[in-house]
Amino acid sequence: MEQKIIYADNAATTPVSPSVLEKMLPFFSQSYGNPSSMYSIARDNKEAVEHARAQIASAINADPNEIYFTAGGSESDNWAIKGIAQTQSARGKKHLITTNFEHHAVLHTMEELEKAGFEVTYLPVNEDGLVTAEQVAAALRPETALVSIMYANNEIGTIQPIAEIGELCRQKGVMFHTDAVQAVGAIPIDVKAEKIDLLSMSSHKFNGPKGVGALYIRKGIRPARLIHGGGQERGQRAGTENVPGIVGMGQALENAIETMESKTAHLLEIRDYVVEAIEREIPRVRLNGHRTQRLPGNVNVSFQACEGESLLLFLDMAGICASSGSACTSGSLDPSHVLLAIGLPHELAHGSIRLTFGGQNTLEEARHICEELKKIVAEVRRRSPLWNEEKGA
Amino acid sequence: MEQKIIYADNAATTPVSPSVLEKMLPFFSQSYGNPSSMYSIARDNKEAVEHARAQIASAINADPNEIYFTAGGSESDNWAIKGIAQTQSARGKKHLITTNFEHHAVLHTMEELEKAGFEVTYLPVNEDGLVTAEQVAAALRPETALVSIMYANNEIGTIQPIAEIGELCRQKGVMFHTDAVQAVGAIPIDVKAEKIDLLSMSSHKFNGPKGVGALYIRKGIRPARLIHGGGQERGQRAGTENVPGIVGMGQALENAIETMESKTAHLLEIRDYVVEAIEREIPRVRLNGHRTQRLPGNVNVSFQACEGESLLLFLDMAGICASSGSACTSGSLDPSHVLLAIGLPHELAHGSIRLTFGGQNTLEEARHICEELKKIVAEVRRRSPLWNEEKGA
Amino acid sequence: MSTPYSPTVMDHFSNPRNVGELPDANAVGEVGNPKCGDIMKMYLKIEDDVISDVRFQTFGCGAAIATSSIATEMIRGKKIDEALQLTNRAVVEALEGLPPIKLHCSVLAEQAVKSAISDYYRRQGIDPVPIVGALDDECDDHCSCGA
Amino acid sequence: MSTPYSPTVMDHFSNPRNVGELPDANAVGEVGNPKCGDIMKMYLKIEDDVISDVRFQTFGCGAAIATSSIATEMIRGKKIDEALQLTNRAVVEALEGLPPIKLHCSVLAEQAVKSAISDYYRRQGIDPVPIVGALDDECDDHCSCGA
Ligand SMILES: Cc1ncc(COP(=O)(O)O)c(C=O)c1O
Ligand SMILES: Cc1ncc(COP(=O)(O)O)c(C=O)c1O
Repeated sequence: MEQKIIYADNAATTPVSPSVLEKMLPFFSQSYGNPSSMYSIARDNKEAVEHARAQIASAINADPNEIYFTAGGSESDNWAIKGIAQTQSARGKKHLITTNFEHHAVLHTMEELEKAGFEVTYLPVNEDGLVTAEQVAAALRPETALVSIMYANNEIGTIQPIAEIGELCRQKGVMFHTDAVQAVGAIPIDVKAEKIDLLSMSSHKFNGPKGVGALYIRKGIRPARLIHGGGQERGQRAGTENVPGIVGMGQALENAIETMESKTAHLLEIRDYVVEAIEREIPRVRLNGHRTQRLPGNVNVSFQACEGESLLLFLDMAGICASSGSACTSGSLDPSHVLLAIGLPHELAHGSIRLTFGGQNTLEEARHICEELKKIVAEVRRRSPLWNEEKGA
Repeated sequence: MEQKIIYADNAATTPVSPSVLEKMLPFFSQSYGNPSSMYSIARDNKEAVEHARAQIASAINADPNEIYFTAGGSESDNWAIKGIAQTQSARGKKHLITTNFEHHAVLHTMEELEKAGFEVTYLPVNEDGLVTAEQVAAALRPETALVSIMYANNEIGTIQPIAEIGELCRQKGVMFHTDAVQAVGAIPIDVKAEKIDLLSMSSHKFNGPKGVGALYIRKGIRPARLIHGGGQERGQRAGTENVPGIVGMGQALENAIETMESKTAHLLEIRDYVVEAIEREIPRVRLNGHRTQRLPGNVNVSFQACEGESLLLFLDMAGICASSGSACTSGSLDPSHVLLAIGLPHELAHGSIRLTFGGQNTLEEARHICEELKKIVAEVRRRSPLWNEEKGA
Repeated sequence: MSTPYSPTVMDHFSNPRNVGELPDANAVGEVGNPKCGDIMKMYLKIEDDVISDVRFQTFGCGAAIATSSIATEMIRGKKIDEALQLTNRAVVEALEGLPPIKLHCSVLAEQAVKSAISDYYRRQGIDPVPIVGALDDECDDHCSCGA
Repeated sequence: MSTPYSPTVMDHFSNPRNVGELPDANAVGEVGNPKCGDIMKMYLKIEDDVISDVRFQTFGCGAAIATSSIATEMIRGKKIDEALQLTNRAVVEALEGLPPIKLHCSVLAEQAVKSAISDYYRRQGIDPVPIVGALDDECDDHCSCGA
């Protein structure tokens, strides 16, 4: 296929930028020493890891010794939630608060804790995909161990009022974790100002390598360990350090912070163009998630009477990479729990498309996507028994 | 420093071979799609991951769907042990058997489970660093949930009678896990013949990249998950797949298996030369671990009246990378628990050096190390108040 | 989930045969439901016990479209009793395989044909159950493409 | 653990000053124990209340060697009461810093000097405690270099 590929699935993963890969390369076959070792060649690696820690800390206004490297967003979420649950339950606190549209790394962890005897409040989000600090306040109990609310949603991109929730939790003396996997590197974050206690991130979402992430843990907080063993990460997370991965993550995040302003402007232009074009050119569509309080690169639309996998297959044939909330692509029995959480009927949840743009995308590509999408939706609807009824109605 | 470096710490970590890195490279910035995605460009990644899974399975005579990727040996150990402990304790089985000289990824996990109400039997190893199947048999109880015994020790390289222990456990219907992080890629392993139920490995120990490992889980066994979330790894280990890491691990292990025979011969030549030279040239030394039932590349010696960090610093100045069981280099309050477990007095445990060779080492390098070591030990002893007494005695 | 569809599946997905409504159909069946993400509607024109024309409309994934399409090809021009012999296995074979988690789409195609033929008998006041068998309207067991 | 020793530490480790025994020492002190992995033995020759000669032997890590070495330099030629002013902090400063987990080695050096001077008084039948202070023979608290 000599067709040009348009990658519009940056919320799923992103390419490693060449400048990041370049920084990583020496650490595979040349500077390969175990950072925990004595000799000089390992010392360089130790320094490289500490440099990356500082880069990441400075990106969210944390101190370097508040950053712990992990294998990705899922591990960070699991560690934060299970770790705090374990230490707090020793004090009799066995209640957790989250939302009903978190990533599965949070939701399935919560479900696991329910089996272990914790009680979990799943706050409903409104039809725009937002929760409020008031909802959190109303759910708090004396025995609440942790509030875990995602910074920005991975499907519909809505950004939660994190600073307000952080303020509330700090006032009430309750731990506050946020899954910021989609937000870090995309929008400004300040863990101090926003009073965040724990924050998860994942390198491959901001043009860093896959398989590496980090957990920010505010000084003085000590969740129980998830991975026991060697003394790495100041004894809190065992395992020989993934030096090239860590170096890549640090550099990628530094790059993301440096270019955030111009990239945001670029993404907003693309996003607003796409939303406007789809709503103008294609009948019976619905934008999912809040219209403005969302990540700059995120578009999520449902097309009545269309099924998502069919749309994706046609997009793929046209060289366009996107994703869908259809059950066919979720690997589960149901369509996206996020789209159901904002009140979409099953049919519309099955018929959603997520386009997530990155720095490498152009307005030209966005135009091409919209043109293709118009034809594709028409073809899928031509085949759909639901579109008959739709027309008849 | 324009000095040539001799790297003799291959048990700590190994360089990524250039051929392995070459296989990984396309998956950073070109073939970067999330393997769980719909579109064609992600499909290549999915296939690359499955190819690596098959490479790893074939290396230990497992089926590909018995291999689960993780972030390394520590995660694999934690998952295997906590996961089986959790599922078995639901059936009232709360007793675990291990040895007193496992890697900390196993030992500290066991200690954590003790806090959670499990009872753990730590089998003592003999002065050669070996346990027997009879010891395991004597420790088994009706409520034994898991036996976890390492395949080869990371400090002294001794190889346990895994097939006998596997046979015993299978007969008695008890789960058997082995931490094979040091053995995989170094000596032949056959999980079917040796009746292993779970086996941990780590890519960076056999010239693959850091931050990726695997857990072999025999078909039909289902340890509780350690990392909950997305449906990756057939729902058993969440997190976006570290595609380049996984590809590198698969290729590295395939290479290791292909070259194992010739590499073993090479390493045995080096090892036997080094042991012989040290014992001949340096007085009052002790070889730690069984003389022959040990990994081909492992030498571990204690030098009376010497402290290990001093030895390492001098070796480093001579461009030689090694490690030691001294507390100064273990990051803990005590010297190597492995050396204490085989009955070494503290002083000798502090005065140990581990030299672990890899395919890239030459006999010439081994000769150079022995010459340097002779001078270094003499200098360190000259400074030591214990050497006086030693001489006097 | 990657989509390792066979070329035949992709051919039927890209160029589905017999798509659309059939205004003079005398047998119409519909199976699946929007909750599951799969709805197949099958329109037959039956003359002298022979399926002389056929159309389908499907809301669903690539496999659902392809199984519907090939099923229409496999029953067109066939006698009713021949069409009733159509099994989901035959559909899968004709498509040169389906990913395991998509197998239920082939079941849906078989059911859509049977549902349409049942409708044909029902319109004539004949109880279809002894001829066609009972149809599982619900797709609880294999709801959606997910595994 | 990497070893970010300062150049001064590495200098004293590589070329330690005053290593060895001192046959005509009239004050010998030893602190630490083999269990901890650090033993410092300090030999002084004291004449007219002045430390005219000094040697050390140390079983221990790089920091232990370096702190012993520099301590001997810092007390050589000094009066006893000046030598008793030697603090572990001064040792660390003279070495241009030590990694935090190695700070106890400087304490050990200070203690080794005091232990030798105590021995000097003891040999003369003088109770050293009022002059030198009580010495902590055990290193339980800061045993070994590890943190
Ligand atoms: C025997 C053994 N088990 C487990 C581990 C842990 O592996 P990793 O550091 O890759 O997590 C190691 C190496 O550090 C090891 O040698
Ligand atoms: C919001 C959110 N949380 C957690 C994760 C999990 O991150 P990873 O796949 O790197 O483990 C993801 C992405 O997959 C995500 O979008």
